[in-house]
Amino acid sequence: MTGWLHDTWQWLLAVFGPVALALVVGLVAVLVWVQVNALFLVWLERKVAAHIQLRIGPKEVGPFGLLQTVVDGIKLVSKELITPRPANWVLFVLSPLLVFTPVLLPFLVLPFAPSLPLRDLNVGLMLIFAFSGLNVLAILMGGWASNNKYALLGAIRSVAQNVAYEIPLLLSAMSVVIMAGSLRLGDIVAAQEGMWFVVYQPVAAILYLVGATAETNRAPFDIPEAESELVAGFHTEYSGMRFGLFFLAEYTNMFVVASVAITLFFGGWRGPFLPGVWWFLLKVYLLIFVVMWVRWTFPRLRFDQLMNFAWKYMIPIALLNLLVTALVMKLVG
Amino acid sequence: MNSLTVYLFVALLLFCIGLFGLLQRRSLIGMLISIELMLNAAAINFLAFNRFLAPDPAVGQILVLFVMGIAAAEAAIALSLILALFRRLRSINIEQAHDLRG
Amino acid sequence: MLRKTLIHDTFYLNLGPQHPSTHGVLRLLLRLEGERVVECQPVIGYSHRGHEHMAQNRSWLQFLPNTSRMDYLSALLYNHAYCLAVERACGITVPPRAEYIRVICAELNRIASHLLWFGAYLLDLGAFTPFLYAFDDREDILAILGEVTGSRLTYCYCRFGGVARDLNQAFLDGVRAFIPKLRRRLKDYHTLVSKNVIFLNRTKGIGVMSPEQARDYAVTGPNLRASGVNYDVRKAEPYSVYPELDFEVPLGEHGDCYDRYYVRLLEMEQSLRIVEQALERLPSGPIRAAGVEQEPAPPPGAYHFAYESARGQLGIYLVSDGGRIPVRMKWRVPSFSNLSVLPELLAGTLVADTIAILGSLDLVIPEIDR
Amino acid sequence: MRALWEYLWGVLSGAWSLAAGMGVTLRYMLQPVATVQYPRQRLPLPEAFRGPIRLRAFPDGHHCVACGECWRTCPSGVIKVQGLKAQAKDHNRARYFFIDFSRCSLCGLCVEVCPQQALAFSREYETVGPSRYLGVKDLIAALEQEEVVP
Amino acid sequence: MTPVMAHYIRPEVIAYACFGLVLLLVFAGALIAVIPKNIIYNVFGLATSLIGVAGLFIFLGSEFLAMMEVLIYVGAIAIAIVFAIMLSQPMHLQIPPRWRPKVIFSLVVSAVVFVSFGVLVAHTDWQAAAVRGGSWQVRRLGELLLTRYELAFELISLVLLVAIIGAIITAAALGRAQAGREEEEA
Amino acid sequence: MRPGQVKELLASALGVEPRETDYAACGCHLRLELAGAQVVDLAGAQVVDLARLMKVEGFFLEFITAVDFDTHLELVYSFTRHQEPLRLQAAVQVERGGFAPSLAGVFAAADWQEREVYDMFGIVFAGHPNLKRLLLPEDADFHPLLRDFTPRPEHGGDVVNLEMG
Repeated sequence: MTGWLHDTWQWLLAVFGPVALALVVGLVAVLVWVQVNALFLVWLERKVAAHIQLRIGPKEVGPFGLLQTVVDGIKLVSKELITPRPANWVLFVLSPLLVFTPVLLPFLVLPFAPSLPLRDLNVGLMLIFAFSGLNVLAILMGGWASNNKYALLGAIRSVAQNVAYEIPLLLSAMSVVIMAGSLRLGDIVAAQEGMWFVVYQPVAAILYLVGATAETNRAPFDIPEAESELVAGFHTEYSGMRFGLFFLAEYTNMFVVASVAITLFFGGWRGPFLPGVWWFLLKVYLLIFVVMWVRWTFPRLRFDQLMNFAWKYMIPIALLNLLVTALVMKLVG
Repeated sequence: MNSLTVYLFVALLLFCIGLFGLLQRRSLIGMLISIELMLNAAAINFLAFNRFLAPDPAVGQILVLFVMGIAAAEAAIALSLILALFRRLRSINIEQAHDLRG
Repeated sequence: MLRKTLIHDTFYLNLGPQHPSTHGVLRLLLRLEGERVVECQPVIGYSHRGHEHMAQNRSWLQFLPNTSRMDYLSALLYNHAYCLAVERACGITVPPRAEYIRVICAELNRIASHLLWFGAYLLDLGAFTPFLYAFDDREDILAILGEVTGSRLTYCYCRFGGVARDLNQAFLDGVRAFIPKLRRRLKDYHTLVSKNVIFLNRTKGIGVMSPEQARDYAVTGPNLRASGVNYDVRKAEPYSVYPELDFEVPLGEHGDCYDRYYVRLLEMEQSLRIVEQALERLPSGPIRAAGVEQEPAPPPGAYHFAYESARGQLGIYLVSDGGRIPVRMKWRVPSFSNLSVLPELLAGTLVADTIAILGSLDLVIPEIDR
Repeated sequence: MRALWEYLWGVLSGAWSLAAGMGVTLRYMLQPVATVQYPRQRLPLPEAFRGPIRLRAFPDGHHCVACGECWRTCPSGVIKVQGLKAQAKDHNRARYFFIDFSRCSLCGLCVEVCPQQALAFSREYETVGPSRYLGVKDLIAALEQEEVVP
Repeated sequence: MTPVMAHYIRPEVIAYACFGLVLLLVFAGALIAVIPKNIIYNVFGLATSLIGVAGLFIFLGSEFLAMMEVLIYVGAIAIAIVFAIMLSQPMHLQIPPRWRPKVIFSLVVSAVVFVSFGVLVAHTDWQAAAVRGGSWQVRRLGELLLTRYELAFELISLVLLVAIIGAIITAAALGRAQAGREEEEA
Repeated sequence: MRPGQVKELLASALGVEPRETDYAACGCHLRLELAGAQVVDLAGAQVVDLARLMKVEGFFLEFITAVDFDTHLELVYSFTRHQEPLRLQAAVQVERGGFAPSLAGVFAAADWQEREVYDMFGIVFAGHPNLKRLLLPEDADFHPLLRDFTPRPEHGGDVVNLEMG
């Protein structure tokens, strides 16, 4: 059996060459991982929500209802794709694809384990932040193309919120960069050998988490999708797998954001006994659990309060934190 | 791919597309978009010269950074002007802006 | 030229009749300037079933099931009010045990109604979890009431001169277990919601209703008391056995959404106190007045009866000609007046606040439409 | 200075209120669930449960004498009873007792007014059907069938 | 077992393919940014083109700048433009038809510019500097920014700050003046 | 404030004589009947004056409704106070399809209440700012609470029909 597998691998390697093969294998791995992760996260979200609310949650399909999301996915795929007549067809169809693409790119640099990032770029952190911005453009596109008041309002709010919260996000990440002295994610993890950065940078960590929650449009910052005001926000008009792609992107984005938080503040793959990958995933899912816990606890902010919160509280505190970090680093050495 | 001339021609073509857009557009935002294209063409030139000719490889990058800074400032100002203009004229067509006098 | 090209930035938004946060079929026609509400025009009547017309076409007894269907969230209170009104008109004296049973059930129903409002209000504000906690508590009440009334929503439990069934042990045990449980829950609600900084920001200072405004629009119930006016029909025009029971009327200060919320939470505690006391004093005896005919008919004349429902002053105006069928039965429902003040509260607020204010008034639309 | 202090106090107290709220939800998460998994588990019906009405079964069949009191009292007018006399001296005895359950509001007034106590609430609650016309039932036929089946 | 495909899919080939793709992005994006009348398409074209430019920056060896390009241009400027469009809602207004002579004139001008500069570029013999440093690191960039180019850096920051404040004031104050005038008229 | 005081006040200010009724039996302390020929000219003004006075005295308008007595309609206004149990009901006779003065300028609550009465009984309130249908559809051409109204199929809903063998 293994001999056969090995032979096939050798043949593939010989035919396609190592570079192409690595690309294809990497891409397939990322895509599969994204799907599995989203399926698991949706299940986790439903379970967490259910237990917080004294319910059981999905339990019928598969053990502990684990396959419920798969079934839901099948349902989504089999649904009709509806394009509203007044919608702008090109952008309407493009938007879900575009929203999904940028969330895949960070997987290029995420350090799951010491040897596991596909390519440990020296500007890895910048890459992640740069492409999270693209996401916003796609949302705006989808909201505008739907030609629906609710969708457009949702999209506009989403973008205003993302732009506002990206600033404290970047600033708090920068204070870690100052401490690690590098934008390379591998270096940042390496710099946390003695102590996790969350110990030195608790304020930045909290700011990052709050900003990340806002960036992923999750409660209490889910204004763009506030169902009591805006029905479903920018994806009001989407159905079937197009909606599914938005969903997938949201959960993948959550994973990416949590991974970055783990890398920046919680020592990345570091941990005793277990191999690095396990520690990394464990920490990421723990953090995601916390984010879900937050979501199912709080009411929603009002939109102007949300912007106020970003500009009045998060950005000044992040700036101050950055300043203090720079000063201390200068004085210490 | 690895010669200066290729990049210079790419930048030139981009610049000319931008120029064409700038001249033929009537809407302010369209012109702003064209200007961004032209600025980027300049940025490509900076980096290409820096890559192939300059003594210190960091200088060109810094210039490009400055270009981006300027572009951001310009976009902010231009957009606020467009918005203000729109509030008064309900149009973003440049030809109607002469109504602003008086 | 310039003037011609000016267009006002106003547009109309239809909130409802099918909107997630109007809770029933209410349509609000909002004129907006940006995200600010300039004018609000509520459009009602989507679930008008003509209860008052039905009243003119059926006997006094036959109308009894209808009372559960106006405000289905506090059906027992309406049931109770109708029976009291007819009994007063006919001069029927209800045995004390029956009256205590009615008050216990009515107060439990009032708590259930407030709990549902609490959950739904937080759902409007984007918090999903308190909704399910509230439903968990409400479920207990429904199960308890189901033990004696046999039904969970449209009880039809009170009869002229008494109640349909006596209390059983399951009911008494259920209530005794429920009271401390809800007390603990209320504490949790205060930690989870009342002190939550996001919730405070969403509700404090929003939708302020002055006492004068409230009187002008005849607003009653918790909405009025949140503005600081001490008016509770149970105290102002005591009926049933309320004069024998010791409870307070919680008051607000500012009349904003938060006060309306808080008054209701405090009222739940007071209702618990009433239930506790009534259970203690529950006398023994018959549950139906002796010698009351199956279908009594009030003597000719006009009668009025005021009752404190979960949402405010419920008024029943009866006109009888001594016959089997009423001449006229007017239901003065509290939500009707409470909704009529909404346009005044909404003017100049943000759309997001519209939801918060609308929710804080605790409207049951079928009650308004009747 | 005062403003700064208030600002900081706002941040801290706000953060504390949020943390306290999260404590509450965490506590609830560790509590047992409150829901019942319906088709598998069922709650016991309350003693007073008001299902659709049925005729009470007595050794000699039902006791309905077709007096029509329920028919007249029913607010929704969904009951129709017809009776016959076997012999001139006998009591009237119901032959048909039709009720349209699709319009019945389960108020129970018919049970209450029945002078013979011939009516009772059933304990059925899974009464969904594909058509509203299936709601029209003859209670006497149902009673006879019931007697045959066991 | 012949290494057929491997012969064609070598790193250089992939690099060439990528370069072609990047060029396609740049020019297709630029054309979309300029030609369609629908202004929303223009912005998305601009974004596409700028992502392509970011790719060119990577080919030119500066990954940092590529990321900055995406972050600032696509993530901020393009979004700001889309925002301005949506706030000013020009979708509801009729798009004025192009004035043909103007288009032809613009085409001619840009073609002339292209040809003249093209000739210039093609016929110049570019001289590389005699001594060349080799540090492409981001750290070096930062050091230079805070030493040799400090003044310029501060100046740019100041310009940006002034621009932002100016933008806010322009948008807000003009709006308020407008609202005031409307009230007067009404 | 006691019913007697209100009675005196009304007598002195408006020259009307409310009747004291048995609160325990009919839930109302004072009842004021304005009848007959006064309706159109005199009572019209009197109701508005009454409402103004009531407002000054701290009453609120509980409800406005009408009762159809076949020969005429009786318009009922109910006022009560927050402070103590004191309810005054004023009954005004109006002919079918007749006019009554609007209180919308005095009590904001009257706006909707009058619209409902118009909707159900067809009494037109003179001076009402927005007298449109409230609960019924805007194009309804009937007044359902009048006693001679019988629902027809086009009014919606179905007719109970139990013709079964």
